Amino acid sequence: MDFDFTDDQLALRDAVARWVDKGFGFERRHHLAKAGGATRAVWQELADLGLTGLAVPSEHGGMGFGAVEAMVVMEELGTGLVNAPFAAGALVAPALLQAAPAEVQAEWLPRIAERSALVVLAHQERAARYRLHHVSTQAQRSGDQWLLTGSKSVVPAGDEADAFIVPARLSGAVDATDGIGLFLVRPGTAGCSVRGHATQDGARAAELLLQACAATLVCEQGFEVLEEAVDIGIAALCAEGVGLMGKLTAITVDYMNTRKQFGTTLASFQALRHRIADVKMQLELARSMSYYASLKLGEPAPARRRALSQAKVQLGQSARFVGQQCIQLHGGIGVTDEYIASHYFKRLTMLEMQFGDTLHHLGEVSTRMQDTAGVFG
Amino acid sequence: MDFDFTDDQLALRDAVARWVDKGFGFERRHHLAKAGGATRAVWQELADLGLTGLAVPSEHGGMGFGAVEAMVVMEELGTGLVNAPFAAGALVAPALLQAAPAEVQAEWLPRIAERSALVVLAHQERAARYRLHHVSTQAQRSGDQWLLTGSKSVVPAGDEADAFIVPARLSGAVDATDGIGLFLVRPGTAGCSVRGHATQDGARAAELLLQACAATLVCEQGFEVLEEAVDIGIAALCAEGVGLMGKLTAITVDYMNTRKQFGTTLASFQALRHRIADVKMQLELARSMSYYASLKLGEPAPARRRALSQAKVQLGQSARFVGQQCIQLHGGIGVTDEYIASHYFKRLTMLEMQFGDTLHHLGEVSTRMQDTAGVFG
Amino acid sequence: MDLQFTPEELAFRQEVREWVAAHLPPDISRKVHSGLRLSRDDMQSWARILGRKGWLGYAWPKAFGGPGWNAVQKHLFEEECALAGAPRIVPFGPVMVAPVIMSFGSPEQQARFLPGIASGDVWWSQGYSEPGSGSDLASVKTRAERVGDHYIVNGQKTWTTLGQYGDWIFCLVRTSNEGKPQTGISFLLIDMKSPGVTVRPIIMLDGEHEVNEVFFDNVRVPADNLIGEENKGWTYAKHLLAHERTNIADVNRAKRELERLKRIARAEGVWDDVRFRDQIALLEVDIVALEMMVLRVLSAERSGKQSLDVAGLLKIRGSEIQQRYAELMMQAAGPYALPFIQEAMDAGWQGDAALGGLWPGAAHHCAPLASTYFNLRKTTIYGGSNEVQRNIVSQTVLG
Amino acid sequence: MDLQFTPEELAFRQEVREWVAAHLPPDISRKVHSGLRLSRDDMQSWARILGRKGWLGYAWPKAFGGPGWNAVQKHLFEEECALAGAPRIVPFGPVMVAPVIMSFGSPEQQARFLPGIASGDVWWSQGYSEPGSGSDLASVKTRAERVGDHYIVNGQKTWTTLGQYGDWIFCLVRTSNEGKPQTGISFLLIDMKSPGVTVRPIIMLDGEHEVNEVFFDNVRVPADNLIGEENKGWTYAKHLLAHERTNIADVNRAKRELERLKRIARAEGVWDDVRFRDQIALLEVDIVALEMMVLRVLSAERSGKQSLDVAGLLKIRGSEIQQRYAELMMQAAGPYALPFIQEAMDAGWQGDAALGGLWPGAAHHCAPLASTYFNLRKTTIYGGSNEVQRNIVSQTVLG
Repeated sequence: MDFDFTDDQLALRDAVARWVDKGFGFERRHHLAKAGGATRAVWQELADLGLTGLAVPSEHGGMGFGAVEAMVVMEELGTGLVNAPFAAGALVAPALLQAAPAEVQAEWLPRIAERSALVVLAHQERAARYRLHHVSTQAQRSGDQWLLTGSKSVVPAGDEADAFIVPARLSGAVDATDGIGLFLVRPGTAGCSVRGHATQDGARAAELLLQACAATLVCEQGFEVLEEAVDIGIAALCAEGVGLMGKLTAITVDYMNTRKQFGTTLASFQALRHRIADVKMQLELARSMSYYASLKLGEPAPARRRALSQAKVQLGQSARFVGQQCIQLHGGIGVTDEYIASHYFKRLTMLEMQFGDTLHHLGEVSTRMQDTAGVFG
Repeated sequence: MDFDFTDDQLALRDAVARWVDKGFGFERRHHLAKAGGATRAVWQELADLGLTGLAVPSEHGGMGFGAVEAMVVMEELGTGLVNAPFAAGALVAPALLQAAPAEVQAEWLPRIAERSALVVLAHQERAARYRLHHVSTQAQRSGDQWLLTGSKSVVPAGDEADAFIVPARLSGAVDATDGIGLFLVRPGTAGCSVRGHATQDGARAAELLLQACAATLVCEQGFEVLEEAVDIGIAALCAEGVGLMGKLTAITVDYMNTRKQFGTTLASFQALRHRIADVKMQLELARSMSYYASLKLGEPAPARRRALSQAKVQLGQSARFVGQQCIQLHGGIGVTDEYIASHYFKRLTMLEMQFGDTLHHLGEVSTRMQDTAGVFG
Repeated sequence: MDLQFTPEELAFRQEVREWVAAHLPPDISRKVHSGLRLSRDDMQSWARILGRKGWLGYAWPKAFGGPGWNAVQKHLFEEECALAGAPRIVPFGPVMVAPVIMSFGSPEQQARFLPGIASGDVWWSQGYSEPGSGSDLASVKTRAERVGDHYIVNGQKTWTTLGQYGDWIFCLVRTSNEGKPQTGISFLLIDMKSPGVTVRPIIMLDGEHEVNEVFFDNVRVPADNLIGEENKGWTYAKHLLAHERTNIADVNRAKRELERLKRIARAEGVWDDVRFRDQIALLEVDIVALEMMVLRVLSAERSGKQSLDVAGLLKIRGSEIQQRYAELMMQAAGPYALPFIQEAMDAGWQGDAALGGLWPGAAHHCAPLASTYFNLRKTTIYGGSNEVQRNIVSQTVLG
Repeated sequence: MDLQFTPEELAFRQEVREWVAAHLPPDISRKVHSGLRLSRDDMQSWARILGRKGWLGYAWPKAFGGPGWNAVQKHLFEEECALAGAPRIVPFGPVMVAPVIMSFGSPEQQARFLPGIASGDVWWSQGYSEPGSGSDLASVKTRAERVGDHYIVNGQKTWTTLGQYGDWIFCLVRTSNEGKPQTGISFLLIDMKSPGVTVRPIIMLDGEHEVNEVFFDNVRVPADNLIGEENKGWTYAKHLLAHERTNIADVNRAKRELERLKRIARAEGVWDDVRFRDQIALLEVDIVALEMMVLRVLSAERSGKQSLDVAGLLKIRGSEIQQRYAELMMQAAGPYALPFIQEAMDAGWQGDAALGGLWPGAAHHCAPLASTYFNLRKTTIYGGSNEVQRNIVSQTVLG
């Protein structure tokens, strides 16, 4: 039981922090967002730092790092409000590709690690809400190839990706956990239409329409892989959220110590002081559960799923409170586009609608509750 | 649309307030509670004021007053923390007896109004929780009489009552709304055992065990009458709660303006000032919904039930917040038996567990929601 | 005590309902019901329609050409407009400056300014807030110096809502530095087309241009435009604030939006999800309780028998409820709240037809939801932040 | 980073677990698991059992006869005791006054007082709070006047937990009125059997006798009983407060009580009610998050690499969680929370056999639930109210 970071982890954190400090200030971030969302350029810079290979096994040219390193990087990317598809491309995609045949891994994993290919999960369907097993996109065998038909929504960085990993149904009812295959689809393939758009948090996403589109099989029984990859995504969101909340809190503290009202600083009003104490509480609870999320990723599925849902519930509660209160503590300036706090708030808000919202995961926690209780329960 | 009280209603309020002021101070109340709960003596005094006949039709010697007068009295009884079974005996019981044959009404209603008979509803069963239709007590015809077998819990003032109104099953499954009869049972009848006990809020209740106990039929299809009587009970709790919260808030405000800490009054700390503002908010919301509850009692069942559940949800939220915060604002003195605030808190807490708690009624509101919204929706 | 409206009140409501149904342009109400962007023309055309009927100044007394309605009638009018999907009346002219002009303006000022307000032809803006003033409105720094028969105005106002459309602006200006901050403030009407007036947009976090900074650089304002006496402006401003009524709670809009939330929940498949539905049920209780509180105030105002000092509570609760329904709508949308396609805020936007047009997933009604959530964070900040309101409420409770 | 305990830590835990299982009297753990009333004998017999093993002073260094455990070991010991249903160690002797005596007492005082504390034979009470002091502990009014080789003590302490059982009491007393309030305070040990000491019960809202007032009327206290220097007592008291550790969060008890809540929910038929169950699920998340925060503190303490100043957060959150599980247990009981039958708080109570005995509805486990809810309202008030804790936390955040 040990929550210290190793020197290597601290060095990793510093490397990301230095890049943010030097190359990713608010002006650039704001400009990227205004221009329609982050571009491949930022992803490329992260690749140049070697970060896109973080989770790629070393035999494929990556660093083969684990969950804690991913957490460290995500937290710093959150601190810097970096709107690049790092979690999608560098954490979730390699986890999915682990299930792929050797030749598919050999084709894609080195490119992710070294040549910055961007592969993203395209799983969201209109009626699915947050249920991973709700898959209506159909996969059909035609001769020696697979053809996919269906549509996927809000695919992260979808119009900048080099490939999509698409869950599609091989058999079973629309919400069966069995019969869900994973496929790799390249944009530009006949029958694959991509419509990109900006997102509320300054990134990009896309609507993906597949009409008998040729696809490469990743694996035929993909649901458990999908679940695990989404859990990795949830842990990444938790860490990013901690970075976002930590920085937003620091910004707010600075503001409270400088802004004057009625002849004195905001920081001298007890009601506001107690509010920031509550903000600190939510931040530290979220940080605790972010550790928990990452450290539980290696456990067997039932314990892992329960823990990740618990962490997402905490993230949802904390992000909501910290985001809303930090904006409120700023007053008018907090709701303007020109001020950085509102952008942290928007990203924090959008964490809620990714990989299952608080109510969804509360349901998961409730369903998976056991007689015992606690971290080791 | 008018929320003014008539002069008669104000006079009624004054009459109760004067009786509380003169005859029901904290010392007496505390003494009664310590001695095992309120006694018939208090009920008798309310009868002497003519109040027990409040809801009894004038042809039976009562005042035939309506819901607003009941609300006025209940609010004052709450203000005075009067632990007499007024709602049970003077409001709920007459509503139930309205469904009785003329001779049963003629026997009991005048005695309630004039000679202070205490008749109470005994409906709570072990496995029922708050579901009124869960009735396992059996009613069987034996010759020309009805015999009841079953047990009822936490019957208000049960060991001081002159009669019980008991829902019992004539037919159907244990949770069917059909087949629930209402019966009048007298303590002392063979097969009727009563075990009294004190309650957390300084009143009394009893466990009622019926073993082939002879009973008088009130009505054979009793569920709708039961529902309406319980709604009357809910409105009474809402009004009592407003009185309790109003007085507890006033006590807390006095304390904050006198008690000094760190060299100044509690009332000078902004964090505590904002807390009392939130207390005031909850009080006024509860008062608004208490009016709503009483004014909706005359509506058809669907609208009435929905409104009363909405009111109970508000009461639950307000009573919890006002009770907990007023105790917290007091500090140590607030959690002692010798100080009056803790007794207001205990009664406010127990409102939650009567006639359905907040989660139960939230479920009712959710089930009964319509497309429209609002007071008139 | 009676929850029912009188037959007269019901007849009044019916009259308003029918008139609104007949006169509210359907394309405008469709935008309002869908949370889409309203243009200046949308707002002003509805104002002019009301103006022609004599209802833009619906709270005005008959002496100034208003309908002379009582508190309940005003509420019913507001409710009918809100439920029908009418745009909120831009309040700066008819609701805010007009009562000040009626109470403290000269007969000449009344004759000059009120008709343009009543007709909806002249667009007014509000010049209270300044950079740095925040909740401390009396800290006015914009100076007005008397030079002959003019004031020379220098300074800056901010958070000027819809100031980009403004013809005139009423301002608190500092005419004296002596005494308490409150005593040296005057109430001045300024033609926004005057030389030296510059309006600069402030873009809000939702990307919309709703508020502005207004700069005054040696702006010459005729002394005739001063309301009442010099240095008494704070009194007039307070009078104005005191006349902000139950509408501060915006409960009628909340009712309309709750109905919309239910429609969205159905469309998104969460209406039958017990967890989500419970959130709606809780909000419904909140809205009924708020409406009852508003009705209690109306009843007290009309009868005059009991006073009910709950304006602060109405502001706090009303704003919290606005934020809550917006949050639930966004959460109902789920992943479809994430896209940010500004054009989709315009009615009739069809998007990229290649993918079937419209919003991702064809969930067109999701387009404005996140933006509205972000936008409404302002409601607990403006109009006296909820923290300031709690100060005020605690003052009435604790002394 | 690693969530797992080391093999050594796991072996340590196993050793503690087996020892506790073998030595904790079952009738005592049954009471703890059922939330029933513990007698003085229950508490002291467990203290003596621990004392014989050398574990009553489980946080003591080896130099004073303690086991010399590190932060993680102490936590594991606390956890095993809590989960097994051991009574909480009455802290005033072994946890509170002993460290002060070790740090600031003379060798003679250490030899005289520590053995009785370590064995559990001498029951200590705490004399900090006074009527009117509330959260302002430095406002000590109880006077100690030096007369020859004695102090004459006059004044009153209050909220003295379990003081009715006390043999000795450690007190903050005022020995000087000069300078700041903090500078004239001394730390004095007083034999409660001294003439002039009177203990009067304070009955709490749940009807229980848990705290007391202690009066000092010309009590003669040998000057030898002064800890350290005169007028330096505030320093020693602060030292004591600084040594209150992660146990302030009481997370191990919360875990035990959450398990009990789940048992109660099952018995009362609400375990499968989605609304009630969601409340338990939320609490479970809260408890896991609190436990993770506690573990972070332990890790930081042990490694010394990162400092983690979250004591205030642990107190706030821990107390809120205690109140919440008590509230949910009471609500699970539903109507069966209403009866108040004090005897039912005693283990083995059978009630009136005529009706099948036991609690109304034979729901015996419901007996203590409302009382526990009422009792635990104290947790956000004592030990530095949560408002004071928020002051402290905001100081670390804002400066």
